[in-house]
Amino acid sequence: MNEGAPIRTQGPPASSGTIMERSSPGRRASAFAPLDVPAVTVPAGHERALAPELPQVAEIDLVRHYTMLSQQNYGVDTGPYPLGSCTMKYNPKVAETVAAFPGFQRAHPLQPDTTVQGTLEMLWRLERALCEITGMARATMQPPAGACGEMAGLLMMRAFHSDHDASRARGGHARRKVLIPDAAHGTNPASVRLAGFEVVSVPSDDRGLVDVEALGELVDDQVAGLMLTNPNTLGLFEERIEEITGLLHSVGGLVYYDGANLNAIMGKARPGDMGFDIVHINTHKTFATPHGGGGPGAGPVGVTERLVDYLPAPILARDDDGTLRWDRDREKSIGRLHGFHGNVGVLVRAYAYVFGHGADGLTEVSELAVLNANYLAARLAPAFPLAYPDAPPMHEFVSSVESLKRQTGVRAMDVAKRLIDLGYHPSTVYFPLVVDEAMMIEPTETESKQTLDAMAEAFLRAADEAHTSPELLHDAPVTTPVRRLDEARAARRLKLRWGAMHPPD
Amino acid sequence: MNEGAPIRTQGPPASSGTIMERSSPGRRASAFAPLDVPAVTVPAGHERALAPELPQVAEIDLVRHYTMLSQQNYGVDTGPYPLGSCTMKYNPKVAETVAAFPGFQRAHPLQPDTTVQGTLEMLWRLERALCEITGMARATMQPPAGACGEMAGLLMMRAFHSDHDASRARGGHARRKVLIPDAAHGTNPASVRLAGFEVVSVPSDDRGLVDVEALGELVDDQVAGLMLTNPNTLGLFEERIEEITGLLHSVGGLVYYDGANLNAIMGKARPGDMGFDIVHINTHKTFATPHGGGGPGAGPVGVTERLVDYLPAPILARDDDGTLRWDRDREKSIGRLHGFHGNVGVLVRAYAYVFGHGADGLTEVSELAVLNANYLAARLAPAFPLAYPDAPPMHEFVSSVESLKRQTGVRAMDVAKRLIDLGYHPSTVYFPLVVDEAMMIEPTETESKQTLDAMAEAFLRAADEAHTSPELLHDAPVTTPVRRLDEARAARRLKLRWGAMHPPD
Amino acid sequence: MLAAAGRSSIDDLFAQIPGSVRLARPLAMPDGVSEMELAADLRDLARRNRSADDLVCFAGGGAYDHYVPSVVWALAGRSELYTSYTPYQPELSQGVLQILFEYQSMVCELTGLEVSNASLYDGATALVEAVHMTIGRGRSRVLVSRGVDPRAVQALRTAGRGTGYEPESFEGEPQVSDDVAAVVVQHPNVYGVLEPVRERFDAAHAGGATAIQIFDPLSLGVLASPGELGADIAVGEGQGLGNHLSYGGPYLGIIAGRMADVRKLPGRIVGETVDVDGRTGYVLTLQAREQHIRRDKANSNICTNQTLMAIAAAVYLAWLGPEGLAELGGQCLSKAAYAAQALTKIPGVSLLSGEPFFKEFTLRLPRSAVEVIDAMVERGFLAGVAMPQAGDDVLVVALTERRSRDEIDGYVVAMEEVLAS
Amino acid sequence: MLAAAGRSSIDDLFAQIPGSVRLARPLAMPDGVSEMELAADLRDLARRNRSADDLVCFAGGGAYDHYVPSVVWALAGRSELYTSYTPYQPELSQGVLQILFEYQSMVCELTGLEVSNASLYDGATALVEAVHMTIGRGRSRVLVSRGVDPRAVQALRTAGRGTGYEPESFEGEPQVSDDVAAVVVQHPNVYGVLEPVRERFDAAHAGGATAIQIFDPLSLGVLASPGELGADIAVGEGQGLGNHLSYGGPYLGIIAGRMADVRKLPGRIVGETVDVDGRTGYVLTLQAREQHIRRDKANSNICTNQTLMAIAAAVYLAWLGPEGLAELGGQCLSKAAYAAQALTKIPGVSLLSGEPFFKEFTLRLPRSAVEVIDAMVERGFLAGVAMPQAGDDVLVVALTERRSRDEIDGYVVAMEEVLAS
Ligand SMILES: Cc1ncc(COP(=O)(O)O)c(C=O)c1O
Ligand SMILES: Cc1ncc(COP(=O)(O)O)c(C=O)c1O
Repeated sequence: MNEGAPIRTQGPPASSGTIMERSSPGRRASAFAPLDVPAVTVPAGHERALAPELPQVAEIDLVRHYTMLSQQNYGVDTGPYPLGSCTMKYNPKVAETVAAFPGFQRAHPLQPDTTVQGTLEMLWRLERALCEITGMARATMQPPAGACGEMAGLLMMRAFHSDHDASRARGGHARRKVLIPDAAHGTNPASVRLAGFEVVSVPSDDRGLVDVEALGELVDDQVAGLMLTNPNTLGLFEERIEEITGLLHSVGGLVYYDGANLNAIMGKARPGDMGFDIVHINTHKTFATPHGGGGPGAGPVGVTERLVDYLPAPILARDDDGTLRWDRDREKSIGRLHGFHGNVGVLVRAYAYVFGHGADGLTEVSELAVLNANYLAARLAPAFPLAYPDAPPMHEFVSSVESLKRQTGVRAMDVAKRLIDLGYHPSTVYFPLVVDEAMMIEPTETESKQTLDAMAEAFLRAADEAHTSPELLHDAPVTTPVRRLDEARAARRLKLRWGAMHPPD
Repeated sequence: MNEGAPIRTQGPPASSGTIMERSSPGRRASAFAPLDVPAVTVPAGHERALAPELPQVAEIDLVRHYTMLSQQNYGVDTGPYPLGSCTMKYNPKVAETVAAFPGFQRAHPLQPDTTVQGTLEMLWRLERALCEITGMARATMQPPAGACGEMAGLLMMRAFHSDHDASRARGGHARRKVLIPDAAHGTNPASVRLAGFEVVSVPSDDRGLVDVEALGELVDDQVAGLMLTNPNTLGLFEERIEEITGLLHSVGGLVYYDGANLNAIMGKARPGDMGFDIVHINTHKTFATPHGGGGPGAGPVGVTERLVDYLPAPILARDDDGTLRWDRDREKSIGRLHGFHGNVGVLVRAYAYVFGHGADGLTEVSELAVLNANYLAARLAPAFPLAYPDAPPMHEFVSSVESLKRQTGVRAMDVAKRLIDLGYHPSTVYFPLVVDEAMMIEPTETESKQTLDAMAEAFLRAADEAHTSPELLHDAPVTTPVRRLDEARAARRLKLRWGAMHPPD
Repeated sequence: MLAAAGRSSIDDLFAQIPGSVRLARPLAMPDGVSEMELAADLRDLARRNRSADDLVCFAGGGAYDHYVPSVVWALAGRSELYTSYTPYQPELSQGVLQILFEYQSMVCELTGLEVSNASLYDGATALVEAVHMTIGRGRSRVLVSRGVDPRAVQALRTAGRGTGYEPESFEGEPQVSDDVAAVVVQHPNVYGVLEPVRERFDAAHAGGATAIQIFDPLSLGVLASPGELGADIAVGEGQGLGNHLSYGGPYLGIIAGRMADVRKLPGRIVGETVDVDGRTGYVLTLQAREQHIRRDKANSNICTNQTLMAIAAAVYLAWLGPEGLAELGGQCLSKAAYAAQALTKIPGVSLLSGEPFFKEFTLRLPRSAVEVIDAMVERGFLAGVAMPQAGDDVLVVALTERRSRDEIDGYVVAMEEVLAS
Repeated sequence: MLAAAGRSSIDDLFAQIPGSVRLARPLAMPDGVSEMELAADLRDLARRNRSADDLVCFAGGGAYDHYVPSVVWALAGRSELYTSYTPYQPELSQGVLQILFEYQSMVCELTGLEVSNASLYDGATALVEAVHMTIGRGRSRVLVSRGVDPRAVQALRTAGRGTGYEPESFEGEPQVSDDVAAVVVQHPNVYGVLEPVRERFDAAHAGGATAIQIFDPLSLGVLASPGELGADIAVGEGQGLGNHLSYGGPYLGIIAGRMADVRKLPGRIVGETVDVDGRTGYVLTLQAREQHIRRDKANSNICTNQTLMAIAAAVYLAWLGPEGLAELGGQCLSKAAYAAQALTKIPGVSLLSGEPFFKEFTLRLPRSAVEVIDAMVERGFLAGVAMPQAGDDVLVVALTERRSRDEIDGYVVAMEEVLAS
């Protein structure tokens, strides 16, 4: 069985230009009811001088144009998408159905709480479930993605320390450092900096785990906390996690769990039980809310009891009569992170996933996710050895193309592009940055053994071809609407909108 | 601008076998609530012996498989679809929205009339509008497609005659003949025969219109009626339509309007005013209900006052208090044609089209449909002359590839296949049967001038290539997931299901 | 554009329409409205209905509230499929063609028969087409079991007027003389009851007639298939296979039969073949049977069919899988038994239909069924379907896998109230 | 599979998790349910809401009941788009990339500015990102007009704690000293009123600060664009552009600015380029700005964004076209004027906000706004948004193109009743 790289590829030139090229003066798709009140015009001085040049097209033009473009895109619905760290699992269709229920879809964010008890109940139950899964006390649903969740967590760290720290006299700014493993995802250091902390890098040991001894050296009373995924960015479980969190706690620091890899441990182990204080969840990873071509996601953040007061406001409260309401009166809260209540439409989908799977299903998800990764890792090992073979991978693994490159000159990028021609979306490449020629592969639990086998064969074939016909890899892809694109030129000769080209600066 | 033949075409082999090839024992997408009542098993003697071999797949397998297959299909949403006689116009998306309203989508056909007043009101208004558009008195919504509408009409003819005919003594079977133009669509003669009549063919004159003189010869008191489209199957308006219907009426015959070409005359002329007694409408043509890959459609049938009693039962009646109900008590009715009320879900979409466009919009539809056809006919004429150039085409036209074939050996089918490689769905070919190497082209009103121009250029390019590089046409298509298929083999070595191949007989 | 077309005005385009038949006024209907207004209008109309969306549905009679999983229309609703037409150009239509091939395959598996077409209008018209296949060679009588849905019989009667037969109903053993073309049995029958089909079909075959079974596709995970029961032709309503109730349509007419009769089979049939390069592909085949080629010699006039519903059915059946089909059948069976038992405990309520039954059963009530149905609507239930031809007090109740014990218990309580009042 | 992976059991796969942190019990939540049950559960929850689907919506405050045409989600809902992720492999992602390029182009046209990114989380976080672009070079004060949405200011305050600023509010002329990084004006402002933006921005520029405008994209068919008004950066909430209300998200953060600042712009940016064969194609560009490359030196930590909402916005804007945008703006303007006039005729009701306004205006009521809103819900209306920071009796009312005169008249009558009772 071939999964196919199901994007439109040949025949008449795929590109027929932008929607602007379908534009024709006077054509129009939109229509409104005739104005049934006296017409009013814009007060003098406020009029727009130059009308925006939007496309002028009929509905049929829109439909053909965007349908064609959609066919030039590869999604989970077209084939396997083993992007490491991204958990590109199958997105059950029922989630789309329930999110479209008018009661959810047409609720205004500023309606009286009494009129949206259904949504509030959904959010409440979801919060309870997420807290149970992660071992936290309460959670905020506001962050629209993981990175924003990180920000929320770090600002809570900050607020917590300025409240509790013995060194409060020093303005609560004594704890300036946040520790992050060298392999961490880019959002971690970026968030740390934006939250007003300094990044201190924690080295890995040669098994790919946190070097606990080195960590010991780094930990002092200037440390606000540590951010970690577990399994870590290499897909390996930090076995000494209790020591790690203990170390931090011993100096009054907090430990943040980046939930990107939660898919590996549901029902098996909980960040709270490992000693983490703050946890974010990427619903678009673990709970299969569709990635939307880059977003939206949702990044709920759970905290242990001692941090509850600092959660972003408002949070949900249940009155004695069972009515839910937003509790806005939260003195110690870090405040608001989003214009309204977060990506509620995404959270409905997460609810569907969480309660559709339930306790048994979520546990099975993690079991299969880890099984699939281990199986695929074993199948690929002959050609693509694990970068850190000494610790067993969890739900994803990092292989290195380094030795293949030395032998054949073929790089990870070439393997990735050849996989496209063989019908697959490549894995993450060149991340984590600490591994040379890294390929980070996360098959997820929703791929069947058949699919894993077919995918493995494609990887192995590419490795073979690297020896026998490397040009197939260097020239790849050749089956796509466009071939390798000149990224340097894109950055040099910026053309970021139609009509205008900005000269190199 | 290139419209593109937007189907998946290259890269890894498109075909990955049937869904059965994704099947794996024990895999399953379905799940139900646990049985919450005592389990009962099938009574002895009624058990199934051999379980059906359905695919065993997960939801993700379903989604990938059928998504990929959908990408191997060309619809109106992918590009122009100028199939003559089929009116492949754009299907507005709002129709899908409204048809999915739960009040419509989840209504059971045998609910009490009082609980479905919304649907009945919708059907009532639609009936009134269709009667106004066609000049009829009442209409039935039961027929699920045009062919079934024809059957309804012919059975009404039959019932009418056995009621009214002076020759009733002869058992109402005296009127055995139904006249049909030689160019008529195949459903017409098939329906005639199934309704128990004999087909008598009416010749065309050299302008492509009904030979009224010859018709005069054929008309006698054995004639039950005549079936006609107007514009006729060649896309030409029967200018002598009043004479024609008059001739039939003069011998007591009835005249049936096959509504396939109604798109040409809305708001301009009405079958009822031309003397037609019975009219069917193909909502999937004129009123843009999606063709569904071959269906569903809907084929409402309107009749003049004197035929109302014969309409299929039940029909709608409005009580004095405004309540609508099904009137089942219709003695003279020909009876039931469908298990329930017809394709109501399609009729909701037709309602959306009819009332969305309204009186002004429908008239404009016909104006543009005729304009587009005339424009395209003029642009193609140099290479593809009209088969009947002496009468001006209406909303579609028939060109002949005969002369091109004589000059280059290229046939209409070759031109059609080359058009595929150039990015377009071909027109109807080899219909009507009375024209050699016919190409029947119906651009519809929803194609813009830009699109018509691009399409014209593709046709003209194909004609050019017929002279310069005919192999491009003979070998076409080459850009599709499969190339020309062996239809003879398909019919000889019947393989109509997976697993089984039946030897030639 | 007018100039290029050699015309001077829009009016000029219509000049060939004689003035005497030109419409001299605008159409007497409102002018067009925006999408926004249109959607509001239809939303209001939809809200005037009380559907199975807010009433708990125990109505059946050929249309059932089986669950439609989201994946079905997420796929059948792909616009490349639903905005295409009959695959006249197979190279551009492999999607629809292959899915129909898969549909045909699954129908064969379901029915235990050899060949299926690519859809007919609905269950009732499928019966008409099946009967039509059997008429001829001196056989023109059609014997229809009393257990057949009266609406299907009505459709048969309508069509018979054209083709020249009048369906005759039988009860018990059919008398199959040598002018009998077909013996039609519905199983489970219109009362929900399982018929002794094998015996009926033996009688049909003994008399040289064709055995036609009307079947419920959702029963075929647990009940013997038409093929196993000896049917020569099986027809059924495919609505339950992933298609919405939609007040009666668009539904799906299923027909399957023996390979020997394939040339009599109505409608489109898809076959597998190869292209010029030897690649597997699919085409419409045996088109010589059809109206567009055979014209007045064709067996059937069907052209536009219900392809999209067949696509939905294919996705649904693949969603179900063999185990799902069996589980669903078991749930229907068990829930119907539970409901029947509880309802017949209500004083005055008895089973009119005997046992065994599958997912439907028929009650005799102490009151008019129509009144009871109306009163049950007030309580939030679609109580079932009245069957006036069997008596004013007769109610047919249907249970699908979708009904929970709570809903059934609630229904029983409501029925008690209604009958007590 | 276990064997191939060299593992003996599922437990073995988790052996590296120390027993002390292993969860020794099942998760304390219900086991999984079937789709059928899940859908029923969520349907019940959804029905506990009273949404703009059954209440006539006059609520605004950053989220508006503009009409979402069917075509928008028929296209944005194509699964190849919504099941993909950030286009790291451009050859497999030309669909998303080109649509984002079109989105950026249309945002530039709308705002009259030179460059747009490919989306931020929402309007409030877009303001945070915009302000962040301006901090530095000795400038760290942020002056925020009193007309800015308090929720956006709260988001700014939260973020400022990390970055080290505290938004200061101003009324009238801002005092722009040389430590001021940004001057933020919302126009139309949170009361609906049109501000003298040009003067404010002149003051900002005179003091060397960056002028940031919060705009309403739906106003830009009739109102002067941020570019025309002198804004250096424009941010806005794009919900109204084809995105559903969805109780506040997922929405769309729009940001546009000057080409000179492109390297400070947060988030993804798509650029046009060519492939090795010279064909036009699209890629993520200027990635060196972003967190995955610049890590702790990045300007923004955004990774997952709101691409799908940007896709919907692109389709919606192309649906509107320039004429549609202007007509929509005119309708909002006219309907707001009509409603304001009618409402202020009610005794005790006056305009708190002055004129001119666009689609929103602010009333002072003779009673608590919260009570009035509750009472109006009983009558079928979402009456508007309370604004406690301006007074308990303050109500902000929003009118979109979707509200008909009948609805407005009905609202006025209901308001009269509520205030009279
Ligand atoms: C390890 C890790 N942390 C954080 C993030 C950021 O999450 P988001 O993209 O939801 O903002 C990601 C996303 O890819 C990630 O992989
Ligand atoms: C002229 C004509 N008559 C009748 C029909 C049959 O209509 P339907 O396919 O709806 O049964 C068609 C369909 O193509 C047609 O073109």
